[in-house]
Amino acid sequence: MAWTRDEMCARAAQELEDGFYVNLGIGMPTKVANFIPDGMDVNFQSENGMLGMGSFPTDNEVDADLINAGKQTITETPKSVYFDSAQSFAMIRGGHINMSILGALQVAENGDLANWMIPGKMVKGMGGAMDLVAGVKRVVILMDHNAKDGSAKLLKECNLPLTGAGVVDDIITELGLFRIGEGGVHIQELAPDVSVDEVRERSEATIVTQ
Amino acid sequence: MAWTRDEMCARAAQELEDGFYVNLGIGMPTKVANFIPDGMDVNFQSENGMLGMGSFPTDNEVDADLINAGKQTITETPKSVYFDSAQSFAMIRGGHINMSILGALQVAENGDLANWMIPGKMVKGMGGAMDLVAGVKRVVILMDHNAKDGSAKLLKECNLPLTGAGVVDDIITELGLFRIGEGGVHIQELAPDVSVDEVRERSEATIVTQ
Amino acid sequence: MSKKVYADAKSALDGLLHDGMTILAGGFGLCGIPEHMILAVRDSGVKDLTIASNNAGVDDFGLGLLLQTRQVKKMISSYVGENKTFEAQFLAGELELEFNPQGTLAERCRAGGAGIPAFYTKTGVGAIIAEGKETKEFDGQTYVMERGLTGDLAIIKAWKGDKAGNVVFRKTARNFNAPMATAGKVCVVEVEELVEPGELEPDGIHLPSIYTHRIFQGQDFEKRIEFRTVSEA
Amino acid sequence: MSKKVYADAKSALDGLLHDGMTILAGGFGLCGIPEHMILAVRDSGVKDLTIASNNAGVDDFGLGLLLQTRQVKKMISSYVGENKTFEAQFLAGELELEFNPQGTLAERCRAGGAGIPAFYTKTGVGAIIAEGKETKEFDGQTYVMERGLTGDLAIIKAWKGDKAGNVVFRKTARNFNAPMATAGKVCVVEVEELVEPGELEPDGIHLPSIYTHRIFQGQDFEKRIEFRTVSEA
Repeated sequence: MAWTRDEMCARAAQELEDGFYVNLGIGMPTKVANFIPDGMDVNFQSENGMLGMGSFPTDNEVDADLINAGKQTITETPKSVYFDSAQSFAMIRGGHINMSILGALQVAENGDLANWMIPGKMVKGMGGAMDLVAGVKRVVILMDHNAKDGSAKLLKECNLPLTGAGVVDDIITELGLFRIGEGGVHIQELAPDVSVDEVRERSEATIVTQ
Repeated sequence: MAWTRDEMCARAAQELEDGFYVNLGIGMPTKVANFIPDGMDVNFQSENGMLGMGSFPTDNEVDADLINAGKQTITETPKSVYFDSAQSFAMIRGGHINMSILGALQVAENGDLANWMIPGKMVKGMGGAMDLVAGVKRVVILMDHNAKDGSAKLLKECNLPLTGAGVVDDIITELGLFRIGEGGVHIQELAPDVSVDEVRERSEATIVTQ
Repeated sequence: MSKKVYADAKSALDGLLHDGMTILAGGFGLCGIPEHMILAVRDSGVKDLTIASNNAGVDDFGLGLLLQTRQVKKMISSYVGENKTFEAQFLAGELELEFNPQGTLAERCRAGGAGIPAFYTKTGVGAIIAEGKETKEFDGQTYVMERGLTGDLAIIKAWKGDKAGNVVFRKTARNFNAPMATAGKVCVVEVEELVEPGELEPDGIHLPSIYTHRIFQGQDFEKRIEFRTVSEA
Repeated sequence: MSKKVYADAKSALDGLLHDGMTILAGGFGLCGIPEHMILAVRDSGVKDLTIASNNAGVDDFGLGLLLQTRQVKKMISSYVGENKTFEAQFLAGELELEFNPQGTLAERCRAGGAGIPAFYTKTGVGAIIAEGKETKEFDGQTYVMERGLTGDLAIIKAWKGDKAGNVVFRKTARNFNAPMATAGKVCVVEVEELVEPGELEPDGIHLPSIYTHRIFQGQDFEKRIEFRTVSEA
């Protein structure tokens, strides 16, 4: 039985460690924040210029000067600190963020990542994604195992334009947790009742078992 | 009659303009601050991390956390702002400081400046001088016309190691105000009763009259 | 020092605008954008602008207003979603677009303001945005060279400023405003509150007065929210 | 988050010191130096240190103490006057010295902390410090390439810090402390006052907690003044 989206987020949250500084991408990765184990201190960075990001505000707390990188209204916490975009990406580029959890269109078995453009479609831009994958210590991809048309997203080589080359460390899909390593994509953990064969069938990348 | 040191400082102060941001070197240049014309708003930068530097403190005001680049105790003013050394030199290197007034060992007629080391003597270091002469919009040298042994300091070429190449705009000595220009050092103004011949005699550089 | 103080956006920009110029516009999304100066630029009719801004506003607010009037020739941005006018003009070939990774754009401005003509970064190595750019190896890793960016004019939004030009931002409205301010040959700041010199804490100033050439207090900021997300109380 | 909090300099540096390491030490002259950690480094006996610091202290205070005990192999500084011990050891060939222009040293630390392996600057072009370094032309001007600088450890002095690691400096004691903090693989901060998270204004923090690995409140700071210059009241 494949993991639900909540289970995927919860599994991603288990990769966090106490004291970590973490940047969560827009979409499903944002929800990982809801699954932080009790008592674990995780500090969320928002690349538009904040550490110690809080949850969404109540109606009364909404502040136009306080948004996240997805341009959503948020709140501050006792640990919050604000800074400018140059400082924000100094942190990111400089390797000070422990982990980033991001979505993906394609991941290749050598760690290449494509998550910002589809040729022929209108390109919205890479935002901070290229900086995050280049600079953050550990990049975890949280994505559906396959595209909507059923095609593989775990590939031998990406055919979409890259966000970064050799940047991915781990991939979490509904089928399990995978790690980029010697010889291909290593299965670290499978969702209940998911078989290695199913992973292989639904991937193009070389799948390595421990 | 050559200018006194006070007259030299006063003459340098006349080169300032209302609204200027100015960095004054250690020694005689520091005294230029005492000759700012009334009503003129000049903002002094101290490269250790301050704009809006005030005068020396009274005994009661002395604060170990408030010093200038010469490590002397100073005071703040209503316009004061503090910043770190990277920001301070971003200002300097980025051309945001209007003028720097500095001392010199030697100035060449092409604007080369030597003011930081004498081979064979203990070298204390360039501090911020190389950054200032490379980055500040206008570099004014305030110095004795000749060395203590009577040798020329306004030269065809510096023979001491350079602080910067082609960086000097103006030179003020007890003999007058000089500008680096086409063909050599141009006399802009002479102190009372100082002749062009005296300047030529006491300089090695090509002296150009208007 | 009050010579830096102007009455409003129009007077503060007087004499600074010309066709074909490059403008650095602070803000992230609609947060911390110089909304009064964007309107004044629109009303001035200046055209063929190159605008560096992380985003391009929405159709009817922020920089989207200058797209509607076709005053923009080129955008330098990291993300231009949320804007149909942009998409239509871009697909019709009427608008040039230079994508910069967000951190590279911020650093290019910071470098431009700090007298650094170029720097190396890992960001974008192996991606199409690095194509045609010089690369160099340091300690066994490949980096791409990016150029410092400066503009004819920086238009900046802040929370408070004093009449000497010292400026304070508020929360995440700081974003690109600080680095872009340093990279403008001229920088004009609109603030919500203009105060006397000495009223701002000298240890708490985000943008030192040296970067502020002109400043004015804007009236009736709209401060539109792009995505109002709320939780239950 | 209180896992970052230590009792004193000795415990805060426990396990971080080893012979031959590179230490980035904040401060300008004697202003804003990590005086407790300098003593703890001395007492640890660690040797063959490379220390990047704008200055080298005076004979009997600041980094001069580590020179007296001959724990320093090399200094990276912009100005080392005011220190006879330094002069004697240097002239005897017992101490290596790498001069960096002050702004280049600050920018090298800022770059090192920001993941920028190298940048270009006009500073030092034509001077002996540029000899042997790569140069490059941009827009008709020559610039020299300088490398980002990182260290095994940054030792930083601040005014206030909270237990999460957010830090505030005071007046000109900020200086090199902020950029050096970002460039240390590990950064330890000594503060005059340690407060609870939330007590510092989040818009007024100079060094975000992410850069602070360990923090402690120092007791009885001497804060020696190098040149006490006073005017009449």
